[in-house]
Amino acid sequence: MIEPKIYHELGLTDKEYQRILGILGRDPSPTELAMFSVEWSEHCGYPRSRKYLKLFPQKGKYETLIGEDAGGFIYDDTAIIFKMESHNHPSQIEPKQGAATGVGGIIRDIFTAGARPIACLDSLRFGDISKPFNKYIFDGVIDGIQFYGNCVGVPTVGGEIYFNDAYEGNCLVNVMCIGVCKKDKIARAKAVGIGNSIIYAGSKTGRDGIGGCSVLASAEFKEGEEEKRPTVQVGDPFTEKCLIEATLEAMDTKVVLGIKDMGAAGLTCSSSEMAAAGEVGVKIDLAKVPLREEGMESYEIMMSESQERMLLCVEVGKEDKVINVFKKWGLEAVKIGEVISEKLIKVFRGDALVADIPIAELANAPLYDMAWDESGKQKMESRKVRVPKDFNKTLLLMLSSPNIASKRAVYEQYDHMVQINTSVYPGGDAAVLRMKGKKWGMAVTSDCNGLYCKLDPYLGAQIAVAEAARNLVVTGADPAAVTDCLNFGNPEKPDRFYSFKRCVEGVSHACLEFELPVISGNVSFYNENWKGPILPTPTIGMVGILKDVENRCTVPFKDDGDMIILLGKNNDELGGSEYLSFIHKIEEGVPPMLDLDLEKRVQAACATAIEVGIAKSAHDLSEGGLAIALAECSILGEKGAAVSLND
Amino acid sequence: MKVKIYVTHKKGILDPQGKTVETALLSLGYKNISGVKIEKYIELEIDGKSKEEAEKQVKKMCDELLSNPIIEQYRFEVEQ
Amino acid sequence: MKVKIYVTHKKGILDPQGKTVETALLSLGYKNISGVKIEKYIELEIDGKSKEEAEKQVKKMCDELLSNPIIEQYRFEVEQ
Amino acid sequence: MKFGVIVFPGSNCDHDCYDVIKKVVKQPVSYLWHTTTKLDTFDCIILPGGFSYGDYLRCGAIARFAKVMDALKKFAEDKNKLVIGICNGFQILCEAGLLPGALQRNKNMHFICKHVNLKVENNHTSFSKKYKKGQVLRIPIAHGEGNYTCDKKTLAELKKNKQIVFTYYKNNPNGSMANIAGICNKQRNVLGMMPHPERASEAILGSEDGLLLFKSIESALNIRH
Repeated sequence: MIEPKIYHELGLTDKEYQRILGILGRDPSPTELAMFSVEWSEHCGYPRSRKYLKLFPQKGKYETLIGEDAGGFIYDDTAIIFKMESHNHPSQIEPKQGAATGVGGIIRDIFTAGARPIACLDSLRFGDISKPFNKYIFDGVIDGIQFYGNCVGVPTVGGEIYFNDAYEGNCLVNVMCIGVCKKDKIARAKAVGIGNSIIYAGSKTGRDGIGGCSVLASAEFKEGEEEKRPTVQVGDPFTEKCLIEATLEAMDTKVVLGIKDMGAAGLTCSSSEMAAAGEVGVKIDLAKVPLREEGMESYEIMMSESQERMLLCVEVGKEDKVINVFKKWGLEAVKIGEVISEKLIKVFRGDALVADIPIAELANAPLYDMAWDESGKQKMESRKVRVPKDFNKTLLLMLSSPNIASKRAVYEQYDHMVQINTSVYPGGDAAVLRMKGKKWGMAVTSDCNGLYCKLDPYLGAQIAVAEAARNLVVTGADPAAVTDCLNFGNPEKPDRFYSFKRCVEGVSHACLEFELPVISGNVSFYNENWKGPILPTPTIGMVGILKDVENRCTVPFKDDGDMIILLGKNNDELGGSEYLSFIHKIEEGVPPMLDLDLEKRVQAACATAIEVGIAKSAHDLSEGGLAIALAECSILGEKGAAVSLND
Repeated sequence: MKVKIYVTHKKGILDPQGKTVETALLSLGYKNISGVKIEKYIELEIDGKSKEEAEKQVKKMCDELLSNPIIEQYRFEVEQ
Repeated sequence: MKVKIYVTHKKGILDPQGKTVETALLSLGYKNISGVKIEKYIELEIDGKSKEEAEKQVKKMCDELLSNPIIEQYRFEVEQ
Repeated sequence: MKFGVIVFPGSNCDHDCYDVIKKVVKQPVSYLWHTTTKLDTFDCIILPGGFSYGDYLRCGAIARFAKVMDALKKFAEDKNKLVIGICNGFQILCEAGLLPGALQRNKNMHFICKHVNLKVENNHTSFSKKYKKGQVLRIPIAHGEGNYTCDKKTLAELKKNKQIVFTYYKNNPNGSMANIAGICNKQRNVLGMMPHPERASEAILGSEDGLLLFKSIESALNIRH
């Protein structure tokens, strides 16, 4: 009998443990217990959020692809694959390695689908930057992204950075990656064909991030309770770059039938989920797994989150074709098992059977219908504030707000030009990438205002989708598909789960309205600190298509005498505005009204103006409103602007 | 007083740089080497009071800035 | 045999990292420190033959790969 | 005329250089894996940017021992053959002794990726003959270790032999000695530069000033055949 203390520590509830006993008909071995705990954790099984994720639309204007890991859409003859993932808790423990491994992990999700990674974005949230510890986390995260991203040769072309006290003690590091391949070249994360080989490729296995998956995701950091520090995952971008080239080269041999990267929950998740997707079983021998440390126990090998590792299903007899490619790139590649007919995952350590679990049960995390209540609802009206005495001083002050000020000092540390596709550089609303040999291009962005989502989760989430779409439209792109990273507090607390539920509903309804499918995404719960939950942050990543990339539009004003036109209505509403929060330290009120029908017409008008060539520049109004938007267009264009406010 | 500080990886923490240099040395024909680790070595001068106080200060500087307690450990020598 | 190699900047060669760390320490209030240098410290194991031969081999490895004579110098210790 | 682009584990601008030669300069080009030893059918070899061997130990320290580097040294002895090292390629050429000096960490300790202005100091080389003397070019840099340094004697020689081909114009992004951005060997057939000309060879990327460098190579090689 395993005492509750042990399986509780691994994040399993009593009910879940009873279910395991039912499945196995006996006590689980330590390895089996570990495997259940990671597969059923929020980070892999999504037990508490799966029910709501089904609300997201999966169809849209373009033909969509929903894969096991990343999804995408098809345009012309190309599959555009993208996804967003979070590495919040590891980055709060060790910012540089946390952010670095976040970049490494999301890039693997892309090339594991057979796509060449062509761009990354990162969406970051920190506490007040003037506090030394927050600055330490901020510096570490930026260092990690540039250290890893620059070395792997995938340009970091965009993203956004917000600061709010609610993120102190629990930063958010959401990383998005986009990749492309010919539409018939997409690889699936499936094990197929009885007797085919299971090949382990990439770095050796160590004790990195043991329990990182479930223990981290199921616990939040109380003041001073920092002991929850399993060995931190360390990333090696050089090995990852070799892994990208080796994996794409191995796929050209046509004998790779299925492939999955070892991310959260490492070997457990990759082997069991590949078998589940292929509706087969799998047998692996841990004695064959290349190890970096001595004396590793079987459960440690199965749970290890060492970086830069892939699992492949290869035609039996053709293993050497694949193994030689990895050897050419200086990487480990060894057969560790094979596909079996019984729908079980059998894990051996030499001759000893250390785990024997039905695949369907393991991959089928329990589903919870979490309680929610409206106790966290914010009151509607906000305190009135005086009209500023000196508008000029106020504008300069607003431009100095960390949430508005230029982020050039950050993105100039990222190589945002490698692969020579970047045609609109960071600093605008969205980056634009040309496709070599094609007329069309792509625009990419990520966005979310957490304060709006705190004040009204449903409206705030809709605004996140609308603003991301606007960011693309102002570059001349037509929004095509969405990924997301849903960062919320502890789901077991009803008021936090309410904001998750309402945000998911908001994102779904907005996506339906804009005909945008949600083709992939990620959930990160338990984002809390000693004061309470972070701001509800459903980060939206969006990709759009420019039919002709030469028609791309940018933010800076161009020529003297050009007319400045404001599209849409400028209402008298300051709820949740940067002005209230930065100047008056007030975070109250109703977020700005969003009329989705008007929004669509405004975006259509802007898109047409750009397409027919009337518009020389375009910029969307967000934090700081009209004043800041005008200032940005002028500063970037090194021009002035004369504007009258009486309509 | 001259201070020498050695900041090294904690046991079990991956050292990608050490691994890559080891492979390079092996491929250059140095077959009898192993366990290559690339670490940091910090030298600085401290003036004032006593050796004990200098040692207390160096420890504080290491904990505060010179080493990352999560992935690194340190030792140091203070020479009169 | 355990080998410890110290690869340091040649005299007169700028050490930007050392300068940055020095400024950081001063700003943290450690006013009595100076001459901060951040250098490389390489550890490795050599097996076989004698200490002399090991030393000869280490010297060759340093000249060939582990240090760049234009900007760096090195010293090492071989422990039995 | 044939171009070769060397691929080390960790190179990440190899595809970019290959694409510019093939599609913009429109000349034959092929990748050269770092174990290649036969280079005689090639006329110009490019060592691309990137993080060969992860830039571990020192940038280019390990790549310099790749098998192809011995062949490259012989290749470079023939003054009719051209070698150009871009960013990491420049670091590898210095580590290999094909060019003098070394590239140290940027003065501000950060990786820097942005367009900078370069000045053409010497337009009498196979790499710069299409530029006017003193012409100012807008070409991007992307590096963490571009701070060129060498001893006084070497610097004096570089100046005497007009081996300084490009310098940073007006502001120096990384603290490089004498604002050096690109130098060649005495024989003027090996060039190393930190800025990326392949990232400024098409209007859609914001500048075409880098294309004239590849055009210079093309015209120099044309004359020799």
